[in-house]
Amino acid sequence: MTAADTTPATTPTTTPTTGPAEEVLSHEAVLTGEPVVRLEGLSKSYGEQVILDGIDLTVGRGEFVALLGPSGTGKTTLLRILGRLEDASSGRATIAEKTSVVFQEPRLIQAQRVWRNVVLAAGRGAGARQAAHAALAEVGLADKAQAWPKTLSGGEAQRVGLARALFREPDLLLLDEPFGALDAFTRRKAQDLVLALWQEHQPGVLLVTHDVEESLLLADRVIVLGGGHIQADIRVTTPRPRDTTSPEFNATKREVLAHLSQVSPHVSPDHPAHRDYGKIS
Amino acid sequence: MTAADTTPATTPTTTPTTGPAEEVLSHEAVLTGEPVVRLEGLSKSYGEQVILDGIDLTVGRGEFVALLGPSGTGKTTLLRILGRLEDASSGRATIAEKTSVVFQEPRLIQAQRVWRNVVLAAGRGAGARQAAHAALAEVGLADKAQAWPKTLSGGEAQRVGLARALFREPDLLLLDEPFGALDAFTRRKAQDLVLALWQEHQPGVLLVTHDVEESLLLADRVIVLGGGHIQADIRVTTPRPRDTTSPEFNATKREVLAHLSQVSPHVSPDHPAHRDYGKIS
Amino acid sequence: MTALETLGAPAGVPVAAPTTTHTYERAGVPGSGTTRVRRVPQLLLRVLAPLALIGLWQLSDTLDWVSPQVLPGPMAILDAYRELWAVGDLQAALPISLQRAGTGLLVGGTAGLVLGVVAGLSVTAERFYDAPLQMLRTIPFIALVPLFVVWFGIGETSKVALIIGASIFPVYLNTYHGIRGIDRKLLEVGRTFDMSRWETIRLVVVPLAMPGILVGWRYAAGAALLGLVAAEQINSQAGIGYILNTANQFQRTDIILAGILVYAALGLVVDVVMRTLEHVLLPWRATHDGR
Amino acid sequence: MTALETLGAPAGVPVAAPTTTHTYERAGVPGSGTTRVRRVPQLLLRVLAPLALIGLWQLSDTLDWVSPQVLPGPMAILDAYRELWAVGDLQAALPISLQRAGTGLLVGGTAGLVLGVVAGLSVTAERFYDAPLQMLRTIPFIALVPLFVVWFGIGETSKVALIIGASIFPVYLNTYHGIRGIDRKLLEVGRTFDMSRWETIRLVVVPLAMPGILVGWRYAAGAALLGLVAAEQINSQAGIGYILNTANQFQRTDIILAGILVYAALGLVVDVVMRTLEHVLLPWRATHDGR
Amino acid sequence: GGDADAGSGSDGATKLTISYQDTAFPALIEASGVLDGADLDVEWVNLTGPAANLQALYSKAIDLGHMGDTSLTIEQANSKTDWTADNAPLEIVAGWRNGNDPEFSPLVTAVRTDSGITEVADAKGKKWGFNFGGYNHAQYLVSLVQGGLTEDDIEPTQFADGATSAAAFNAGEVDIYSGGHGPILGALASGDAEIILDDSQTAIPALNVWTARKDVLDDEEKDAALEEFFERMSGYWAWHDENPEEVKKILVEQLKVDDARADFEYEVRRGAFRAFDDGLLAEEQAVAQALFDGKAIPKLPEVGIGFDPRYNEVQGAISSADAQAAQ
Ligand SMILES: Nc1ncnc2c1ncn2[C@@H]1O[C@H](COP(=O)(O)OP(=O)(O)OP(=O)(O)O)[C@@H](O)[C@H]1O
Ligand SMILES: Nc1ncnc2c1ncn2[C@@H]1O[C@H](COP(=O)(O)OP(=O)(O)OP(=O)(O)O)[C@@H](O)[C@H]1O
Ligand SMILES: [Mg+2]
Ligand SMILES: [Mg+2]
Repeated sequence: MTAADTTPATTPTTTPTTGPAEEVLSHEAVLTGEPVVRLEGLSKSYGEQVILDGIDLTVGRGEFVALLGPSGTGKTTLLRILGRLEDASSGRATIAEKTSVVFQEPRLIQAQRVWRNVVLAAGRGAGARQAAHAALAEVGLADKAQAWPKTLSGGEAQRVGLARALFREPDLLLLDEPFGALDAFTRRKAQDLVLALWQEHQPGVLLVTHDVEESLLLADRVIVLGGGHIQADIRVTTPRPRDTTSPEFNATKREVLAHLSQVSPHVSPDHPAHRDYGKIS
Repeated sequence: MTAADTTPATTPTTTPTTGPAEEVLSHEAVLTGEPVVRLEGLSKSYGEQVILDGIDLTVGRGEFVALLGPSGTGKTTLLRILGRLEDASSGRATIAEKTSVVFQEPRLIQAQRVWRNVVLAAGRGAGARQAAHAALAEVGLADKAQAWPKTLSGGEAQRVGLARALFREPDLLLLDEPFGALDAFTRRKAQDLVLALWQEHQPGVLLVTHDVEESLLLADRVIVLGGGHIQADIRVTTPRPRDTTSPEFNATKREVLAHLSQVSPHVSPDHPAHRDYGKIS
Repeated sequence: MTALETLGAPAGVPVAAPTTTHTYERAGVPGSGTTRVRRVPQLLLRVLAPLALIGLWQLSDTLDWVSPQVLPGPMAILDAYRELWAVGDLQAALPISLQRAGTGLLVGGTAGLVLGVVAGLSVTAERFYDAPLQMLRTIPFIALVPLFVVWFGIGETSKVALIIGASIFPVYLNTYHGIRGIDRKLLEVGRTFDMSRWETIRLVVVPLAMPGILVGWRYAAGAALLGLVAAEQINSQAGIGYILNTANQFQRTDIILAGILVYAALGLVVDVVMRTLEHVLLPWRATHDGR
Repeated sequence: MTALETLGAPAGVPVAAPTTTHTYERAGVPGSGTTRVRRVPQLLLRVLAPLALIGLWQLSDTLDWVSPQVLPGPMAILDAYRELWAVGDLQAALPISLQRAGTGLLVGGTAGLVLGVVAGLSVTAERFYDAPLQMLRTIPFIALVPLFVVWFGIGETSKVALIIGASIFPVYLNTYHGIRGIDRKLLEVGRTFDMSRWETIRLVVVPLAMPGILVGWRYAAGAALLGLVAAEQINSQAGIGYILNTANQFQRTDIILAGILVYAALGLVVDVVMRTLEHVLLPWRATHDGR
Repeated sequence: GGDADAGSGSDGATKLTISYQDTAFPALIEASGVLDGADLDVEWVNLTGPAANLQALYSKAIDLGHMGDTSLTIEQANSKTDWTADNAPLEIVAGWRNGNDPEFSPLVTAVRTDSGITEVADAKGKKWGFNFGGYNHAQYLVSLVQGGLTEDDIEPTQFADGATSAAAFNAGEVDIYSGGHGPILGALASGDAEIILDDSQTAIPALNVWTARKDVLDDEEKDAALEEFFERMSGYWAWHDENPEEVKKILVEQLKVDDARADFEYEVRRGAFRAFDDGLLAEEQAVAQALFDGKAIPKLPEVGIGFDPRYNEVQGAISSADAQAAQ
């Protein structure tokens, strides 16, 4: 597979997205359990503007799916629908009840201390505070437990949001750019944490990210969203941990980038971004 | 230079940070004008916690500086002091008056439409609206001019924040992770825009980013902040556009990463993140 | 793996417990079908409570559960309206009273707004007059009618002054707190981009404090109407407060209640006006509607 | 380069105009030196205005600029206090009045809080009783003293009922709007993490609406004190409202002003209490202090 | 305020600003036509309660303020400086009331029939409602004295105004009541209440009075205007007696009273100016004494200082004795 190969449906690892969602389930052995997400013909419009246009998607329990797409393409909207925070305009959605969300912005409750933000739903028990401390330690913020959210740095706030979401054992974990504000090392630590949790409890995971390498390092499946449709649904079968320098890795990376460039509204074939995309992940 | 070479002050491209700031100016020819930032012994504490501890830093007009450092290390704090939004605890700061800031979070005025957010300080003139439209078009958001900020996606909001900052012609441009929520292509476009503006008007630029490649692609100088001190001040002299695959590029990248790993609080030498850092920028 | 143990997950079976799922279905465009079906009971709900109340009220009157001295029935109150209307009092009262209340509200509210904005933005200004205003605020204007006569005479001035006194503080208080409640980060934007003081107020401060400001005006409108009762004790031959005072003096409970219902109707008008204003002035709000 | 041209920058000289810079210097730890120097004039500012006012007032009295009927001087008012104190009225008035106002405020404020929280969170509840409450709110309780006697008798009930009526609405209104002003995104957090209704209210809704709620209580405290004037028209031999009413009847302008000053002092106490509460309850706020 | 200082009206006529506590009397005077063609302009002002009238007088907003005859006694007693004939700032210049027909006495002490009280002495331990200040208060204090009681023997129940006091009595919240007759008409008519003492029995004059500021009286022009005003006003009572239907109609329109109350108000608003003779002043002094003994006022004033009889003659004022005889 080469970078020039940019037509979505013709590559072997790309599942056609127009067929019924069951097909995906039937011929893929990677799924470890019943589906936690099944979308059928799901659409969403804001006024005249159609954001999602007949999305069919099934995510199994234990499946790790990465969602890529240009800015403003509807990734967050899709996640919000999956988190039952938004009504779809039409279509059918079957979604696991117990979900956990890391929102794109931290969304901490300013009026509660950091530790309380982590265990919001855990009631008043004495154990809550200890559990919160432990969860915060996992994201390297043990010393911020008593702080007010307003005093956190951007990356610290993001990690508190992550700790909050991971504290539950959800059936479906929705992550909206959860590592965006983290430096390379903190990010790697957070990724490890998510992977470990996923391997232990096997939730379905939907990870929105702009980092193609990250999606390929973490996910079983990389979905490219664009123009309201799923443009590509690429399976990554290399066993973890993955090597970013391997030829397969870079081939898949180029393929994903090619799909992305196709749906990027501002990119013409001779745009410099297109030419250099290998450098700017 | 190799990745193993991690002691800051011994590498030839690293300027010692303990000497007076004037030295930096005197023996560096890259600076194109008078300094727009000169910090002398600048410290900042929150209560007991010392965030910045005697920072000396001079940024010349036309100089493009990238600021790297682990999450919670004080990058935003430094930028806030440069933007005169925060008082230092002690020290001396000489800062260009006309600054422009892209904040870490978009900080749009929810009560004003997108176009008005871009030209907040431009008065009521009829030209303001047109100018705003043009600036929005540059970041690919021409059609969002009339929208309310609450309806924007994360990346869209970030681009509005960028358009707002670039709309002015500042002497000092402060960018706090301005591309964090953007996909690869949109990000590249935004980077081009900043570069073009910088080349045209020669402001001093201070760019906070977690993306080591990005910092090396854009900046003249990469500063690593950690433990309240400037841990490394690495000059990048390769002419632009830079090639991410060149050996020099990767050597510098490894050097920066080595500095970063040294100041990362959670990284022990045998931590997997350390082992793999080449893959996760 | 420690990462998980501390996150509260019991180590154990790698295959997870059965998943509970929910199916959500939706067809067609929003605004059609379902929405309309729901709107009818909502409207019903809004009028149901008042209607039931009125029914019960008339019943208690007809069945003589309570004496008309204690609570005249709705029919008696209708009669009172007819009487007021026949004499021409009601027609005369409303424009006069509304003008008084309106003038006082406008002057007092504007003063409260300006004072609130200035105190909200400047600690110096706050230090200078917040404490005196907090003291003034508590003063019972209603008890000062005779003093107002001394200070402002018996013309319109004293009436309007009383209403100004009543409506200045709600707007001040809510404006001040609305502005103090604005996230510091957003004011920093104004400073960063060298916005002028005036532009900052116009584009950032006032719009963002608008929800609080509107609550203040809402309250001030009520206070202005309330002030009428005291104000129209001073040399007035007409006005809704005058009607109430006279009815009080001559034990006309039915007229008192009729007057009160006029007040209630005005309250409803204020509510509708403020709701409309909220819609017009706050289209940008990312708030919930309390589902 | 188009990117720049459209960004409003005139294409031209690549070397830029001279840069204006500012130097900021700071030594030592915060809270020392400069801060203390500044605090003195701030305190001065706070007491200057009142003191100057009092001086002018006494002067105008001494020089007979205004007749004591119009405005008795500060010394005359001090005499009035002495008189009230000697008779024992003042000592009797405060505890009684404060108890009445306190009880009414507590009951009314709590009712307003609960109603406000429920209406803020549930459209159904809002539809059911918001409009009736908005109507009730405008009713001039002060004009209803005789009706309150008929409805609630002449004991403490009618007095406290009047004060409840006065203090319920500020809290309701501000709580309701405070809750409606909470960013929808934060309530979504509660839904996402399956927080119970009660936990959501306790941990998210009430804390975030607290700034508004406190403004409501602040206003309600004033309204409760104001209500005293009306309430203590009913069968009372003591109380600060009673003193005002009696002084009014006997043209004792000096006592009226003395009573008013007691109100003002109470207003100041309310202010201090509310400021303290704000500090205690809102340590998390990322707001500005209006520099 | 300077409304009353305007001096002359547009046509050169002297202007008088005169207050009344409701809008009915001005409307009746207008209807009677007694002021038609007068060489003076009257501006009518409506100020409720004696306090507002006194303050309006002091602030020179009005020339004549309407109140009860006891209000100035109380004002004098509360004054910081002792009033003398020279320095008294205010003078009562006209007083009037109806004849002393007990059916239409303006002032009563009444009991709830279910309270078991038939004479004042029975009121021991009962709730007694009254309002502070003015002649209602005097009625209460004198009633107590007549029953041989002191405030310690009963449960005094004080209200800030007559309307609230009456509302409490009408609602059965108090057993015995001293105050205006009109506000409790309903309870009397229904048999829930009955009168045990009227103002003639307590010897309280219960006059309506007009009070003028001293400087108005010293102003020759105003003095002349007042003289004309009162001379013309003396003709009003005859018109009142001759036109019961028109008077009642105006009362209903202005005061929104029902027919029974209008009948009562018609009667109670009849009458004539009363002369400030020794008999009256003695009664007034007795009221002051009762107030003083009841600790309602801090010192005992010489009430005569507050009465200026200069217009009695033009008013055609009659003595109390004559009024009684006329009945
Ligand atoms: N107002 C404050 N009070 C107390 N501590 C604060 C305050 N503001 C920031 N801090 C702390 O100061 C440290 C530095 O914060 P800063 O925002 O500068 O970090 P940063 O380098 O920008 O991190 P990130 O990459 O995560 O954005 C953090 O540990 C933060 O918690
Ligand atoms: N409430 C709304 N009303 C109108 N348009 C909306 C609303 N919410 C979102 N949109 C629009 O829907 C589109 C999709 O938004 P969404 O947040 O899903 O994008 P995204 O894929 O998450 O983008 P990003 O990567 O920038 O976060 C955007 O163009 C946005 O402007
Ligand atoms: Mg998004
Ligand atoms: Mg930061």
